[in-house]
Order: sequence, then structure tokens, then C-alpha cells
Amino acid sequence: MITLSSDAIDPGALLNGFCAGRAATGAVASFTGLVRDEGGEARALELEAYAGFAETAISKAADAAAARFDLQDVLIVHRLGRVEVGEAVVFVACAAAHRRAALEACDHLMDYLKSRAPFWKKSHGPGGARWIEPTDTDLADARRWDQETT
Amino acid sequence: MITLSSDAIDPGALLNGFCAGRAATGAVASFTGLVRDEGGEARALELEAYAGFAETAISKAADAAAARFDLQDVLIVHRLGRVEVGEAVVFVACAAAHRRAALEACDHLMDYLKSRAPFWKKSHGPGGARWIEPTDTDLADARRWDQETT
Amino acid sequence: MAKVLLFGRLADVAGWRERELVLPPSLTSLRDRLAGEDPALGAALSGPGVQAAVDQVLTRGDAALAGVSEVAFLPPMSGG
Amino acid sequence: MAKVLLFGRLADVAGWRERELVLPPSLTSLRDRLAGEDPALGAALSGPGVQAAVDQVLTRGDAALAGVSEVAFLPPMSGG
Repeated sequence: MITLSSDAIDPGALLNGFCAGRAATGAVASFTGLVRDEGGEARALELEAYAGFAETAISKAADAAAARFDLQDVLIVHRLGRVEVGEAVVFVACAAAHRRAALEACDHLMDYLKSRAPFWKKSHGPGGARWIEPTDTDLADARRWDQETT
Repeated sequence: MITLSSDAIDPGALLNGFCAGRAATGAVASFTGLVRDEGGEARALELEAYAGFAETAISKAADAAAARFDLQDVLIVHRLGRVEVGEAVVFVACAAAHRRAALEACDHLMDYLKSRAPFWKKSHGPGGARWIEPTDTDLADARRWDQETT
Repeated sequence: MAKVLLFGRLADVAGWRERELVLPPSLTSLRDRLAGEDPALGAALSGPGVQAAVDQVLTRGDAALAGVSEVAFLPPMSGG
Repeated sequence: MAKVLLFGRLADVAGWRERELVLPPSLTSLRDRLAGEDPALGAALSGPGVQAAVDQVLTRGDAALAGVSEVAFLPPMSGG
């Protein structure tokens, strides 16, 4: 399930809901992205999405990951609007029969969300606001998965 | 922190406690291992540890992982005694500045727990009980990390 | 009439996020028209990594806009 | 007196998990003594992947047991 919302993310409640009632699942991997203070340089992130397009694109990515890693279930919750330091900006959980698949799928989906999903983020700090673009590492991380499918 | 206990594991409460108050942490990866029903072949796992030795060995592994992956924090909670289908048998969380380190450290620590930590587990099913030994995949998974350090 | 959407720093540069326009025949002519009205936006639109989505499909190069109801310009994406 | 501990299937085979013993001088002689008392346990102890921990340190091959307070025999480990 994909949720984009300006409501606060509760990673624990999401994880427990995701784990509930799974007799065939051995492995649940999760990733929680928190807003860092960057040593005092950041106070909050501001997240913008291309509404409609983002849900469709992320759903496609989740379906592709489910097929590729043989997942039993995927949950992606992404925050929109202003997110303060220490709050969760993204939560991803993947369920699989075995642990490697669940962990790799989280890794893959986070790489996707970091540089290929239609989000834009601004960092607000004491010195003003600036847009954050994907780093070279983010772009290289996402390309790893392209290479593996060829 | 390392906890071995026969009390039920609440992954969500552990995750939220682990995420709380982290201004410098960007990434929290977690792994929750659930007891599978193996298509009706299993009803419960029974976990035994070498008390004292297990805590020491796992603490050393956690410290080594923290140094290797530059982690800010590690939490490992492992269940002992009888654990029913659908319940969590293990919960691992790793905090780091960046996502790849947190995810890889979870992967590494789970590989360690699966075949090198002093636990033994019995599967109870309709056909009786049997001891589960690490699979060839488990052993090969754990060896991956040995090779990478040489 | 169709919607033209700007995201991220493109919206900051232009001072608008959404406009209703009668679209010109092609994506290239739309870029040219926006650049003619606002050279700063024109420069931003031709910056590295800026993509276009035509009716929510990412589009490389030029594209015909006949019958299209939404064109979005997307600077480099970064979530999570 | 020292503790000898068996874990996992070794304890099932032997029918005990912990005994107080006066240790013989070496790990090899301890294995031999346990095998002499219980051939099924002896076979299990020499099975693939069985390790010994002497005062909670994993030990390869033989080891002197003078002054040792705890010896444990560990079948292949598997947690998680």
C-alpha cells in the first residue's frame, strides 16, 4: 500500500500493523528515514510531490519490486509538507519468506524514492532554505539496480 | 543494546523507542523475524541460548558491526523459549547517518544470528519436533562478510 | 485549455506553480514560449536533469501536445 | 568440580543438559569419557559442526582443562 500524507508518520504503529496476521511471512524489513539536524544546519524539510503522478509511479515501482524480490507485501508511507528534525519523512516495509529478499527490496525501494520518485525537498535552516537534489551517490545507488536487470 | 528474553517482542514499540530523540540519525533499518507456519508443518519454534555466553558473543558482534558500518546505535532483541506462528522471534535495528550502512548492518547481523550466535531452535509441528540447523545458504551468507574484510 | 505545472525550484524561479494555458503544438514550442515570457524560467527549464511529463508520462525530447490536458516540468527528483 | 553443558540436540540425545563433574585434564579426555558412558552422545559429539566452548571461549581441537569451571558442547548454531 502507498500513502502520501502530511500527517505525522508513526513507524512503530505501521510496522506492527504490517507484521500482524502473517503466518507465511518469515521476514519483515523496514526502513525509516528521519530528518537530520545536519549539525545545526537544518531545522526541517519541506516535501512536495506531484500528486496523482507520484502515487501511480510509486505503485508501479512497488509492484516491480514485489515481482523482482518475490515479496509478499510492500508498504510505503511518505510524508508531505513540513517535517521537523527527528520526525520520520519516509517509512518502507517489505515482507518476504526469507530475509535477504526483504532487506534488498527495502534498499532498492529507498534508492528509487531518493532519486526517481516525483518528490522535491527543501531544507529549512538558520541560514534560509535550499532545494536538495539527489547526490551523485543517490544516482549511482539507483543505477545499481538497472545494471542488475540487464 | 542486547536483550534475550522469553517475553513477547513488540517490534513497533522497539522501533519507536529506537527512533526517538535522534537529531543526527537519518536512517533506521530494522529486521523482524517472524515464525512461519511452513504451510501447516510448523506450529511454534522453541529457542534455546547459551545464557551468558550468548549475550557476550552478540555484544561483540554488535560492536564489530557498529565499527564496520559506522553505526550510531544497534538494538538486538532475541526471543527465548516457545514462540508461536506469527510472533516475532528476533528484532534488529541499526541507526546510521545514511541508509546503505543501516541496511547492510541489519543484513550482516541477521546473517550472524542465523548461523554463528549460540542459539538452537526446535520446530514443533503436527508431525513432532525437530532441530533446525543453519542451511547451506545461511552458512554462505555469513561467509560473505568474512571475505569482504580480507 | 490545459494545465502547466512547475515543481520544486522551477516554481520558486517562476513565482507560480500552476497555470491554465492554451497549449502550443509541441513541448519544444511550450518551452520556448515560457522562456520568452520569463528568461529566468527558460534557463531553469533547460538546466541539468529537468524532465517533462505529458499527461503524467515522462517524456524525452520533443512531444506533440494536441489533446494533452497536463504538462509538468520536473527538476531532479529527491524524496525520502 | 566444573559444569559440563550440552545444548540443542546434544541434550536431547544425552537426556541431560548440565552436570557437575571433576574434569579430566583435557577436552579430548572429557569427550572420551562422555562417549565411554554414553556411545550415542559420543557419536553426537563427534558429529559435523559440533564445537566446544571452554569457559565461554570457542575452542578448536584439544585444550587443557586445568582450572576450568565450565565446558559446553555446541551443535551447529541457528538463531533468528
